[in-house]
Amino acid sequence: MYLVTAIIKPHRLEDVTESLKDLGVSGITVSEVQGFGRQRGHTEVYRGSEYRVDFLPKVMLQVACDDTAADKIADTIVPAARTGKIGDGKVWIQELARIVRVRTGETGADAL
Amino acid sequence: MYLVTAIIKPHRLEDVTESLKDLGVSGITVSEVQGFGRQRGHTEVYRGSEYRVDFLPKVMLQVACDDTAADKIADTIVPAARTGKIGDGKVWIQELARIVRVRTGETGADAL
Amino acid sequence: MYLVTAIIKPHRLEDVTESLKDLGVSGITVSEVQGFGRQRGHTEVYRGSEYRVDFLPKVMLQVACDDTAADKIADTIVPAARTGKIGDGKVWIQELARIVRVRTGETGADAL
Amino acid sequence: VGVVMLGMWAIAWYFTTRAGAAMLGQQTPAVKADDVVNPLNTAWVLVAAFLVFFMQAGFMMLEAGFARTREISNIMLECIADTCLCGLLFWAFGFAFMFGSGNGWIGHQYFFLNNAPATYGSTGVAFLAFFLFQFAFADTCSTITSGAMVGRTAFGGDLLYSLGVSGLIYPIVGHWIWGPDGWLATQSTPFRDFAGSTVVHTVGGILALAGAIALGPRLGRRFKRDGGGMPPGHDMILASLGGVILWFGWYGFNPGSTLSAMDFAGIGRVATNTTLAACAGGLAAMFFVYPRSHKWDTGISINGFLAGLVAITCPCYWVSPFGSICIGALAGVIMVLAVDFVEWLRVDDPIGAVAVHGACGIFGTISLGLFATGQFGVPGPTGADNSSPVTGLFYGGGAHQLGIQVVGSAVVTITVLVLGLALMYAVKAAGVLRVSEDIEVAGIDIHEHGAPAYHPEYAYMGYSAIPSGKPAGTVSLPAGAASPVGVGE
Amino acid sequence: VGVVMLGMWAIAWYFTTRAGAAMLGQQTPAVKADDVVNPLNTAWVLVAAFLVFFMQAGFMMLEAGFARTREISNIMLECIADTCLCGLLFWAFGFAFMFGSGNGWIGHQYFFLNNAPATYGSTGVAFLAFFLFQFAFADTCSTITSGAMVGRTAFGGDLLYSLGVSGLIYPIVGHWIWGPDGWLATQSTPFRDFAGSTVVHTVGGILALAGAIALGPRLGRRFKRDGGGMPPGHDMILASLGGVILWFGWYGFNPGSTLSAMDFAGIGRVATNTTLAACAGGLAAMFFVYPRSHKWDTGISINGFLAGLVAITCPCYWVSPFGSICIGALAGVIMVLAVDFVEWLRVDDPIGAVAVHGACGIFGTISLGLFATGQFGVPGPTGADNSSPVTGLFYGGGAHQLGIQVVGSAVVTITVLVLGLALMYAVKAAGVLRVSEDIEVAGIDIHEHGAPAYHPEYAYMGYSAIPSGKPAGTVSLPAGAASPVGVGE
Amino acid sequence: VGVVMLGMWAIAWYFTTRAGAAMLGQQTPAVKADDVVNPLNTAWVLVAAFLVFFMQAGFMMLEAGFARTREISNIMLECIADTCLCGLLFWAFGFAFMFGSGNGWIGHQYFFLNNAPATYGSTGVAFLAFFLFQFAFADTCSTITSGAMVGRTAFGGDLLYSLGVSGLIYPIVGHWIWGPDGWLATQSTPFRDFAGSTVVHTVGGILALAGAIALGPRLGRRFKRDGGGMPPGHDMILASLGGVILWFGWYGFNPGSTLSAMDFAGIGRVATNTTLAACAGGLAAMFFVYPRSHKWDTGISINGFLAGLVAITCPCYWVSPFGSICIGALAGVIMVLAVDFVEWLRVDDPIGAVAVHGACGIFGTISLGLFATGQFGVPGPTGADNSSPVTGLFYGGGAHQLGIQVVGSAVVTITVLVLGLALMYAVKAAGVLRVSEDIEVAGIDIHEHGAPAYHPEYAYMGYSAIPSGKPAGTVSLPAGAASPVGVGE
Ligand SMILES: Nc1ncnc2c1ncn2[C@@H]1O[C@H](COP(=O)(O)OP(=O)(O)O)[C@@H](O)[C@H]1O
Ligand SMILES: Nc1ncnc2c1ncn2[C@@H]1O[C@H](COP(=O)(O)OP(=O)(O)O)[C@@H](O)[C@H]1O
Ligand SMILES: Nc1ncnc2c1ncn2[C@@H]1O[C@H](COP(=O)(O)OP(=O)(O)O)[C@@H](O)[C@H]1O
Repeated sequence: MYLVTAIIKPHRLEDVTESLKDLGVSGITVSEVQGFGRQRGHTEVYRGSEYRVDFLPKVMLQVACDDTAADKIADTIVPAARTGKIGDGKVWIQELARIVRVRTGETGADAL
Repeated sequence: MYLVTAIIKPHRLEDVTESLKDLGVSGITVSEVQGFGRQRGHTEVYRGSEYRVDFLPKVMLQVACDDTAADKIADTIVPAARTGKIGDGKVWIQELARIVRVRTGETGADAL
Repeated sequence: MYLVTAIIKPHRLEDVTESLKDLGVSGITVSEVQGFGRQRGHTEVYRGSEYRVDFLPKVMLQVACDDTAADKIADTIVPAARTGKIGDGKVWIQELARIVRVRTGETGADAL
Repeated sequence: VGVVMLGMWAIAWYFTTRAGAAMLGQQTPAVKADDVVNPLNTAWVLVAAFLVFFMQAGFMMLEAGFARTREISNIMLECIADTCLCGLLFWAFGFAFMFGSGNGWIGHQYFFLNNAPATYGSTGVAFLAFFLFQFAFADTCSTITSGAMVGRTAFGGDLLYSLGVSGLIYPIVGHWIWGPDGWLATQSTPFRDFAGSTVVHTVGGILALAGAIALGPRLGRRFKRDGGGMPPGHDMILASLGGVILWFGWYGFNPGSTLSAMDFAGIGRVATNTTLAACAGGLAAMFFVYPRSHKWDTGISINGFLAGLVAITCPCYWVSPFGSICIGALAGVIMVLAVDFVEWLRVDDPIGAVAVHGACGIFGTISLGLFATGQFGVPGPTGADNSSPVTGLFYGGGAHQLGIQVVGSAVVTITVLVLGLALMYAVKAAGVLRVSEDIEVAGIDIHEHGAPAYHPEYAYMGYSAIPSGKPAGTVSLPAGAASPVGVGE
Repeated sequence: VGVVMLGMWAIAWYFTTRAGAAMLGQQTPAVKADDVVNPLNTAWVLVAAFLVFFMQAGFMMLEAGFARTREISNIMLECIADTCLCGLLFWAFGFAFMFGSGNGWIGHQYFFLNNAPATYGSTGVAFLAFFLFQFAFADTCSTITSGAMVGRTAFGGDLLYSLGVSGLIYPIVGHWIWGPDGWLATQSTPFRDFAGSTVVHTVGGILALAGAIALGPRLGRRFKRDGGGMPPGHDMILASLGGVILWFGWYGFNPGSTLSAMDFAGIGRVATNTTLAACAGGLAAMFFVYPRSHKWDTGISINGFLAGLVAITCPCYWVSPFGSICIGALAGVIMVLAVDFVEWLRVDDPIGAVAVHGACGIFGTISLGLFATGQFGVPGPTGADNSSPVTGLFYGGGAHQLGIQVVGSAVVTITVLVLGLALMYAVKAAGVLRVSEDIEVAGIDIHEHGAPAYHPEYAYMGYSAIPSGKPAGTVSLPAGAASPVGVGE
Repeated sequence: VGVVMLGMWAIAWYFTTRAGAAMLGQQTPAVKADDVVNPLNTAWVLVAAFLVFFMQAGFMMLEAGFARTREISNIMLECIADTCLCGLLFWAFGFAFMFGSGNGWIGHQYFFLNNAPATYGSTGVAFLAFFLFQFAFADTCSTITSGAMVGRTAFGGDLLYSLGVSGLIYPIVGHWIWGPDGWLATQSTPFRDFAGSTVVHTVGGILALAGAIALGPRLGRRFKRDGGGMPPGHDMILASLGGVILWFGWYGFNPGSTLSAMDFAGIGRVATNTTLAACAGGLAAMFFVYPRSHKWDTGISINGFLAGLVAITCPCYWVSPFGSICIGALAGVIMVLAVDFVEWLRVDDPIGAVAVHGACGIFGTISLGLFATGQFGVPGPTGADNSSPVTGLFYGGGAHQLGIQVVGSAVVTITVLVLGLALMYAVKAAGVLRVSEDIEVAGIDIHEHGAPAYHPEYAYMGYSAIPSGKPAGTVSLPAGAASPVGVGE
């Protein structure tokens, strides 16, 4: 089992989830994160003075899947999330030792 | 060392943490996430028009533990988080290469 | 490839990111989490009655890096995040099976 | 000739009177001073009515701030719908029951505002201005009621019991005290409630108690006795804003109740007494709870000045500034004790309506019998009439006034509690009073109103927390000093 | 004898003068009742002006609540800057165009408030008090316009079109109806708009429509026909607060428009009619949409009572409380249908300005021709003049008034739509009307104003969600019962 | 003779018609016009007092919006507790020091409001109405002071210094200018401060400066010179709401300061001048900072119109609308420069109180000496007394008024700075002025008040951010166009 994690630009989420649904992904967990990277932050203005914002809002997706699907999922996310501009984010894959569905206690592929 | 991650319904968190404390778990990290899965989202109404909400609020728990405890922790979370209704969530386990306690620099099991 | 995850006190974030930048880390993903651990929560007061708060605000950093850098990153975070008081948090390291840069599709070390 | 001259002197003298002066050298049709009295008083009453109406915004913000995120869109619409409903009910029959003449128990005049005269009674205030002022009062009462029922009342049930509250209980009980022939108003020593500590606040607070009892506590609410406590309000800024708006609105509530700006000493006195009681109440509550937790409790201080305002509402015309301070301070303490008592009763009152409006309404009503200075009588369209002043126990007036205040307050409290419980349990029996547990867990806003109150776009907020969460560190602090301890981390 | 008589005449004459009256038994220089009329009316108009000004806060909160997080700092500054701009424009020439005499189409007097008399026209109201009152109205109109243009209008473009709205369109069209010699005001049966259903609301709502058309929808906004819908407002508490503040401010808008507190029956009637129409509008909208989704819709109920307020603004002086309820209820329904229509047109109106102010402004204007009772004429500085009352169709007045109301409303609506589109497309042609797509995606607040409106410090908030998100569980519930279903999870 | 008599009878008959009718047939005891003057003026002053009181809500929202999440419950309670404290202090001796007669330096009459006459001085305003109006002013001053001390002042310290501010410094300095025998008021050319640019705003702003100096900056606050800047306020909606509420309240502050509605030209003029100065100030500040960052700065625009309001507060009665616009515009620019200066001084003033109230209070006071038109004297209970008008330099009045304005403002500024520093350092010496670093890191709300201001239940919010964060994509945009750039991502 694998866990695919993607950090993407917030406004790409809808396209990414659509394409994952099309791929037949059964579930996704999303969270709001802030990212710092090559895409530097920006300057904001408040009451006449400026301040730097290092972190930019990103969205993190986590998708658990079985061994075969991981690469397919990553390869689906990447184009869907891409804008071609710096700051598009990352996708990484980790191995899972075990997965369980809370409702039923099913494990492994059945848990997905 | 292992990391147990659980996605559960928000209102089950209190029971889950209670039972983990009973199990003697020394620490938990929790975050607010949104989930999409078999439990479809719902329709909301705003000024007379409806809109779909795909993502439902969930809570993610992360518990780092030593090799022996991982399964016990998962098996404790699952029943505590269960409502039997669709959307109860998942629990998965990952291996950790290393863990350190910031305060002391202790590593491995001592870091927990 | 490895993923270094750190749970730290919110007000240490700036120092930690500074020192990671100095180390040449190219990117960091941060999220707001709540922690429960040896550092017990505290009691709050509302309209004359008290209530317990088990969870305390923490910040979670995630840094993907290549095999050689993982320990260096962890060893940089730990002192920067340390206050010496209980509740300083944890740092753990996981192996990554694969990493991709969304913008370019580069993988492995090039994706960082 | 002498006679003639005398006559002419008479005439000359006659024309030097104001009537003569009045009619000379004026372009527009001459206006008599009397013609200005009713407009001035009507304008005063209308401005006051507007301020009382604005208290709705205060209640909405206060209740929203003291409630949890899941139940606040519900509060918004309950207050709005209750206001709208109350307007139509008061127009149809509420006003008739309360202010129409009939018998000591109920009025039956002016249904649908029919056959309304130009001005109400002897007030000289335009009838519809007086109506608006009284509508705003009625609305306040129905809003207070909903305050203790936050978070678990089905919206349909809210509409249903509001019919009973705004349409029947409030106007009928109100008639006893403010009606032209109300039985409490027509006692030899009349029961006095200047601006409604009893009529509005006791009634509202006791109905709130009845509602909270009939409903039971919110799901998951555990009480002090059971090692729990009030779940924290979700936004103290809203609560504070609401509290201050209410204080502002009270300047319509109390000074407007003279129904006369001509009694200009009266409106000044009432406004100042109202203010000083609020000040004393806020400080009293704040200092009284401090020793418990050694915290300066924002929420209780808000309810503290509200307690002072509720208490002074009845006696504000008849007491001195010093008396007002005493009354306000006592109210602040009584409110805190009442909160403890309600908690001990295992009654879930999310905003403290029972303690603030119920308990302090009763105390305020009684306090008149103690603190009335014996200098002031009743306001009138052209000025105060102090011929029969009201005197309290502490000012040598004996126990007459005190007695009737106690009796009146007790009668109203008991009657309203009985009627309220009957009403609420009737609605409960109809099965529409409370939402199901599933709905409560899901959040009443989502289920009853179709969406949560808040839809933040996190991706479009600034995360100032993180940079500015850091102490100055290297720049302005010794490195070690940067390490914090305790609660916040 | 003659001498004597002469002497006496002299005396008689002397005493009949003001001085004579003065020296008789009065300490302060004697005041004639007439001297009190203008102060009273001026004070009334000023208090009303303050309330109308405060409506800005209402619009700001309503619009912010109904908008998305990314576009609200923009709303704040647009309302503030429009207010400031409107003040200077109205001072320079807006007031001159609207209230100076000139011809039927435009006024040209009082530029820069030059040569202003002590009081305006025959109102007896201090000139600058009248100016302030009218400035507040003008400001309202320009704010309504911006309501439908939220979220994509460049700030520079906003300033530009506001020049045209506050400086030209509003005052010129207003002159036709409220100007001393406006052509619509001087018809044999004059077109009547008591407080501005047409002058302020129709004009504002139609300009909003023109703006929304010229702009096109916000990025990503899909319409009902396309399987989309209005993106949810980010904060219903703000929206509700804004709505109630607007209702409160309306008590300046309508009752103040008598320009006279001496007409005390009139101000009372107007205030009550205003209230009842709002009540009916709120309930009508709420119940009318309920069957659609079986939800009690907070947002639509707010727009419902606002619809009632807009509609009653024109007829409030001439109709009965019952008539007001009918008008309000109809407006509540019309507003909902208008929202559907605007949505069907694929016009993106984030706050519903077109439906609330445009559609209900038109309906309200026409409703006068139906519901005017034939009892009331016009207010005057010293009281009402009911010599030539206004009568509507339903009260046997035939179609005269109705006719002119329809004609006037139609003429204004069409003219303003044409002028509005011309103005907005001109600004668009200048390339400054709308921000770029990149900016919209980035969030207009960040790009135009340099920062998001919110900078929460999450690390310093309480996470009450989690503990209190749990049902009572073991304590007060059977274990099974704790499991929720459906929406909330 | 008979003829003569006949003639006279005829005359008598003539006069008895209208006049006779006029004075006959009045049910209520006839009222003299003079009897209406005091009620009208008292009602006016009370309405103004209510509006000034409501400014508290404005300050609370403004300060909360400009502050960080961790320190806002503290702001709420500080404003509430200061208000309550101020009420009791002003009742006990503040009012006596300020408005009792005594000597040029301090009053000693009316302690505890003892021996108060029916009306204050020659104003004809009910004594307690005047008291309330002045209490509201005092309260404003103490709130301004706390504005610059946000985020690090211990609550106990706040209570302590507030005793000195509301109880001593404000009333004593105020006595010099507004006291019946104040030395600045009794100069041959009296120092004039119509509504308190000096008495309230300069005093408040300078005390705020003293407090901020004594406290030092908030932990982690770095200044422009050190490559830092003001940490962003956490909620611009609250800040904007607060700003508009303040503007609204200013309509009590300035027009109410005539203490007379009989001077109806005066109240109209003051209200309009107040408005135009605010408009000019807002625009001036907005355009003045635009070139710096090419952003339309919401926060600075709010402080801009507040700067205009502060500046016009002193001269509002004596200047023309055009003069008001000039004064407001200059104030808007001065405020921005003052902000830069305070930042350069490394003084941490989270809401800009020093710049807005201090600097613009001084400027406004002086501006009277420049812009007074020489048409207007002083308001009086029965109307304006323009016998000795005030004329400024630009209107040929020479430098007399300018001189005394400069002297008065300088004396007050220096005195208050000295007293303020003494007071604040005394509290600091007592070790209760500032909280510890640990507490600041933990958040002052949690530590001083026991809980954070916000307890959102995230699980019960709608996550609209994510779906609506997306551009229309395929539906209404060329695929490529969907890609955003720059800031927002
Ligand atoms: N080494 C990393 N570890 C964790 N997250 C990273 C890392 N590098 C980048 N990120 C995340 O990816 C986002 C985009 O990365 P960035 O370098 O800015 O652009 P790009 O990926 O296009 O080169 C960052 O905002 C951050 O959230
Ligand atoms: N494949 C997955 N990867 C990551 N998270 C998942 C996955 N499937 C489900 N989830 C998470 O678990 C939650 C519940 O899953 P769902 O399929 O709705 O119900 P159930 O687990 O009872 O079948 C989802 O809301 C989502 O947060
Ligand atoms: N076993 C664990 N698994 C996951 N997170 C943990 C674990 N133990 C601690 N944490 C996180 O680290 C934070 C600090 O841990 P705590 O035990 O309170 O202090 P310390 O690490 O100094 O002993 C906790 O708030 C929690 O967020």
